[in-house]
Amino acid sequence: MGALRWGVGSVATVAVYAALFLYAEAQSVVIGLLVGAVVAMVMASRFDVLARVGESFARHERALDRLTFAACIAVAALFHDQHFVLLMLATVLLYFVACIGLNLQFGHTGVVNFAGAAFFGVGAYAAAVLSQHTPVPHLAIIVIAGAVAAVIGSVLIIPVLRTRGHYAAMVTIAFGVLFKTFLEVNDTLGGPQGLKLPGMSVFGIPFNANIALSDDAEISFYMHYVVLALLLAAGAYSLSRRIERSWIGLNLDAVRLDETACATFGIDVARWKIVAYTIGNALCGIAGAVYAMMTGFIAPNNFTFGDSLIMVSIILLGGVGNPRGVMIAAAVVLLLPEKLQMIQEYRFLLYAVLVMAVLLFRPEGLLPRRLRAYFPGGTS
Amino acid sequence: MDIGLAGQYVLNGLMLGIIYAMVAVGFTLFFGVLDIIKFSHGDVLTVGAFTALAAYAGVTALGLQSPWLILGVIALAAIAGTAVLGALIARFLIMPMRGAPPINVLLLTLMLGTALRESVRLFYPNGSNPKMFPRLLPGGAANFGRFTLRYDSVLIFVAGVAVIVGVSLLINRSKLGLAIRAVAQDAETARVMGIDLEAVVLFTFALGSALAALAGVMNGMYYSEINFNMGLLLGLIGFSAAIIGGLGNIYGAILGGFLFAALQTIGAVLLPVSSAYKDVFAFAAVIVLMAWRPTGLIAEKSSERV
Amino acid sequence: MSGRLAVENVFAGYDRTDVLTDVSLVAEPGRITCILGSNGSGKSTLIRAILGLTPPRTGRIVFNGHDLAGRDTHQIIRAGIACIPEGRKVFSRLTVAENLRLGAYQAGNEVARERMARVYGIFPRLAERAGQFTGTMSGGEQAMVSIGRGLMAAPKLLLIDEPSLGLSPLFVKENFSVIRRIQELGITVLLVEQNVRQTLAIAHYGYVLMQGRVVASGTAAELVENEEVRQAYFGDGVRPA
Amino acid sequence: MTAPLLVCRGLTMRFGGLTALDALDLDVLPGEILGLIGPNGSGKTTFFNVVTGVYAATAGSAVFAGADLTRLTAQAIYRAGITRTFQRSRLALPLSIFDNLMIGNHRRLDHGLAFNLFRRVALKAQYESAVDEARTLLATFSVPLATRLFEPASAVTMIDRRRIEICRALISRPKLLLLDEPSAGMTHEETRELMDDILLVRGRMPGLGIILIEHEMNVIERVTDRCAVFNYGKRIAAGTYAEVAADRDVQQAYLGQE
Repeated sequence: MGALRWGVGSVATVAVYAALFLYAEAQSVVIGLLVGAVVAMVMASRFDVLARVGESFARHERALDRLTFAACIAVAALFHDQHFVLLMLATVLLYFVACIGLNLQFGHTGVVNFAGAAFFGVGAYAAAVLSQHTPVPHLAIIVIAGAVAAVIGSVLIIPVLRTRGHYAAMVTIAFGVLFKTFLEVNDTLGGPQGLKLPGMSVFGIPFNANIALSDDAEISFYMHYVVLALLLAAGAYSLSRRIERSWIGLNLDAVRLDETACATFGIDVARWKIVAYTIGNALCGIAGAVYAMMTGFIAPNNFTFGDSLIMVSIILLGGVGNPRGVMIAAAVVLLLPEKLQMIQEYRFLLYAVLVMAVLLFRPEGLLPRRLRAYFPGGTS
Repeated sequence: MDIGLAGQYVLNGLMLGIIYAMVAVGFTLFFGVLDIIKFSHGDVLTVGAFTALAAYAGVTALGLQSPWLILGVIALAAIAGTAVLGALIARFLIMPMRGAPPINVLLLTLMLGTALRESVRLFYPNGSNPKMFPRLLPGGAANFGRFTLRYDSVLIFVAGVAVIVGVSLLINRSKLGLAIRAVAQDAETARVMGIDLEAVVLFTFALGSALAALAGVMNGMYYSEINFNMGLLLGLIGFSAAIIGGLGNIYGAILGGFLFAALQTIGAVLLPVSSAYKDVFAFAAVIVLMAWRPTGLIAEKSSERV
Repeated sequence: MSGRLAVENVFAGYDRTDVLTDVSLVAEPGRITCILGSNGSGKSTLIRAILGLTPPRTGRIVFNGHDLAGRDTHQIIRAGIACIPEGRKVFSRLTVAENLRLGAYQAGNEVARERMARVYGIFPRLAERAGQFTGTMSGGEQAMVSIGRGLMAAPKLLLIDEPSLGLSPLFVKENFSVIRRIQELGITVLLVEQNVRQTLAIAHYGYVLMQGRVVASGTAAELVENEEVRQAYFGDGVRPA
Repeated sequence: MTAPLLVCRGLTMRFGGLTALDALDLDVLPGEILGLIGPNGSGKTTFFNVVTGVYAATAGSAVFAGADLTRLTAQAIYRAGITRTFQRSRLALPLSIFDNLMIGNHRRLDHGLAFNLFRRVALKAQYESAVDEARTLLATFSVPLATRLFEPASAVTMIDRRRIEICRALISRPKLLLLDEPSAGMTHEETRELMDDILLVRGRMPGLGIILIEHEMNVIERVTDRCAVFNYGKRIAAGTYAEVAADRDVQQAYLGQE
C-alpha cells in the first residue's frame, strides 16, 4: 500500500528544494544544496523511501499529477518578478516536452533519434519564418511548427524504417549535422547569425509585456511563457501516459523488444514506428517553436549535435521510458550549469562522464520505468 | 571548366578521401572484432593531432632541428599515445559493455567522444582556439595551368596510401591479421582455435586508434591548422564512410571514404547555389544511399536465428 | 597420462539454471570415449564447460593432472585440447588454408606448414582447394575443413561435437572412419554424438547423458545392449522392432 | 474423416546450397496433436518458420483454411489463425505477464489511435474483459500463475514462462498451434506437468490442431495422436507413435545403420 502522504511529501519536498535552489545565489549555498540533495537521495534509497514514494505515485497517480502541476505554478509564482528564473523554468518545461517526444521514439518504440535538437530547430525556424512573414495567429504557428517538424521528419522515414541499430543512428546523426550545416550556409534563414522573432501574442495578450499588479509590483512577462510551457508539458505528459497505457503503448513496446515476435503476432512494425516517430518529432517541433518565440532570437548554434546529445542524456539519466524521470533529469541537466557557475565551462564534460557512469553502472537510468498499469490507481 | 581546375578538384577529393578512408578503416575494424560502433574515434583523432603538437613543442624545446626527424618523433608520439588510449578505452569502457544493447555502447562512445573533445578544449593550453600545425614537409609546388600540385600534398597522399596498404597487408597476410578476421567472423570459434580474444581486441583498438592519430597528423599538415572540434566532423564522416561501404569490410571502408570525398567534391562543383552546401549534399546523399542499401554497399554479415 | 581428461561432479549452465547436474566422466588416453544423448541432453554444454566457454559452477575438470579451473579458453587450448565444434563452424569467409592455419594458431609458421602437409595427406581434396573460400564449399567438404582444422592443433585430446549433424549418410560414414584414424594417431578422442550405432562401433567406452545427468556408462559392447541407451532415444516401453 | 486443417505438398526450403526442407508432404487434422520428431538439423524448426511466414518457401505449397500460406506474410498467417511458440523463449521479459498475453491477442484488440487515446471508457471495458480472459486461460495452466498477471514475465520460473508463451499463442483462439520444443531446458517433472496442461487445453478447445516438436520420445508417446519423423528435411515416416517407433528408417535415422 502506498499511502498518499508519501507522494504528497515528496512533491512538496522537491518543490521547496527547487525554490531554494533557484533562490540561492552564493556558490557555497548552491554547493551545499547539491550535497544535501545527494545525501538525501542516498538516505532515501537506503531507507526504502524511494520505493514507498514510487508506490504512492502508482496508486494515487491522478491526485499527485495535479499536485505536481500546482507545485510548478507555486514555484513560478514565488519568482513572479524574476525574468531569468522564469526563463529557465520555461526552458526546462519546453525541453521536457521535446524529450517526451524523443522518449516515445526511443524509450518506448526503440527508434533511435540523434537529431532531437534538429527537429526542435525545425520548429523554431518554422515559427520564425511564419511569425515574420505571415499573419498566422501565434497559437496556430505552434501547431503548424509541430506539423512541419513531423513532415520534415517523414523525409527520413524510409531510411529509418529500413535501417536498424547503428545504421539508423547514423541516418539521424547525418540529418542533424546536415540540418545545422544547411542553416549556417542558407542566407535567407539568416546564416550563422540566425533570425529574430517578435514575442508571442495570444488572444490580444502581448506575451512580451510585464503584467502590472499594482503601482509598484509587476509580474515578469516570462510568466506568460511559463504558463504556456506548463500547459504544453501537461499535455505532452498526458499524451505520453495515454499512449503508454493503451494497446498502442503495448504495440510500441513489442516493436522495441522483438520485431520477429511482432510479425508472428500480427503487429505492424512499420506502422508503429511511423506513429511514434511522427508524434515524437511533432513534440520536438512544438517545443522549438515556443522556445524561439520566447527567446526572440535563434541561430544554428542552438541546435547542434551536442544539444541532441544533451536531450538523449536527459532521457537516459531520467530512466528510459519514464516521463517523471525525464522531468527531473531535464531540470537537473538544464538548471545545474546555470546556477553553478563554476561548472558552466565544464558542463559538457561533466554530463558526458555522468552519462557514461550511468551506462556502465545503472543502464536502466536513475528512475527506471515501472510496469504498465493500463488504468492508474490499482490493478483490477 | 578547364582540365586544370578539374584536376585540382580531383586532387582535393583524393586528399580528403585518403584521410576519410583511414578513419573509416578504424570504425570498420572495431565493428569487426566487437560488433560495436566506437563513435569516439573522431575525437581520438583529435587527441592524436594534439599529442603530435605537444610533442612538437617538446622536441623543439630540446633543440631538434631536422624536420624529418621531428616529423618522425611527433608521429611516433601521436601513434603511441593514441594506441595506448585506444587499448585503455577498449579494456575499461567497451569490453565491460559486452552483452549490453548496441545502442548503449553507441551512446557510451558518443559521450566518451564528448569527454575527450572537451578535455582537449579545457585542458590543452588555450585549447579552445585553433592551433597552427607546424609545416614540416618541403614546400613548393609545380604549376600546370590552373592546376597546382603541392609537393607536401603528394607526400601526404603517398604516406596515406602506404599506411592503408600496410594495414591491409597486416590484416590479410599476417597471423595476427588472420586472428582479427577470425574474431570478426565468429569470436567464439576463434577462441576455440586458441586465440586470446582480449589480446586481439586490444590490439585492434590500438591499431585503429593509431590510424586515427596518423589521419589527424596528416589532416593537420594538409590544412596547417588543428582545433579541438576537428574530430567531430571527421569522425562522423569516417562513420558514414564505413557505413556506406558496409560495416566490417575494410575495402568497403576505403571505398566509402573516397566515395564521401567524391560526394563532397561533386557537391562543391555542381551545386548551382553555392559550394557551401557541399556537406549538406554529401550527408543527404548518404541518407538516400542508406534508404537504398540499408546495410551499405558491401552488405554486412547478418542472420537472425528464430 | 597423456591426454587424460576427468570431469568431476560438474554443474554448469546459463542464467542461473543448471543444464549439467553432477556430471562425472573420464576420457582415457589414446581411446575414443563417446557421450550419447538426444537433443537437449546437455552434450554441447559439456563441451563448452571443458573448453572454458561456459565455466562450471562447481566441480572440477582435470586434464593431464592439471585443474582447468580459472583458465581462459586459449590457455585450455594451449594445454593440448582441441575441438571440432558442432555444426562445423568453419570461417566461411576465410580460405581453406587460412582455416587450417587457425587450427594451429598457437604454433609457429614452420610447424604449421608441416602439419598442414599432413592434413592435406589425409584430405587430398583440401589441398586442391586450399585457396577457395570455405563458405563456397559443400557441407561434406566443410566437414573436412573442420576436422582438418582440429588436427592442425596436434592436440592430446580432441573433442568432437556431433560430426554427423546435417551430413548425408555417406559423409557420416566417411567421418567415422576418419575419427578412427585420428585415434590411431594416438590422440584421445571425446566424441559427442546422437548417432548411436556408428558411434558405438568405433568407441571404446561411452556415457549416456539424459537431461544433464549421466544415466549410464560402460564399454561400447555393454552399451549396445543397454536399455538406457534405447530409452534415451525412444522413451520407455518401446522394444526394438 | 474430417478435412485437414493444413495441407502441405512438396514444401521445399533451400538456403543457398543447403536444402532444409525437401519436398515435404504433411497434413494436420483438426483436433489432433501431431508430434514432429527427428534428429537435430532435420528441418523441424524450419518447417515452423515456413508455415508461420518467417521464411518464404522455395517451392511447394502449404494450404490452410483454403489459402496458400506460402504467399502470405507472417501477419496475415497469424490473422488466419496459426500461432506458435519459439524454441528459445521469446517473451518480452520486462513487460508484465498480462502484456505478454496481449501481444498474442493482437487481432482481437482495437488499435485505432482515436480509440486508444480518447475513448478511455470503451478501452477500459475491452481491457477488463481481456484481463478476465487472460486470467481464466492462465488458470487452466496454473492457478497461482493466474494471480501474478501484473508481475513482470522476468520474475517467473522457466516452466511458467513456457506456460505464458503457450497462453500467448492460445489467447487469440487460433485454429492451429505450433509448439517448438516446449520442454527444452525443463526437468522430467516439469515436462510432465506442461504436457498435462497441453492435453487439458486440447480437451477444452475442440478443433484446435497442435503440432508439437519434441525430442523426448516418452512425451511424444504419451501426448500425440500421430507423429511425423523428419530426417534431412524429408518426412521419412508418419503414423501413430508405435508404428513410427517400429519403422526401420526411423531406427536408422536415430541409431544409425547397423
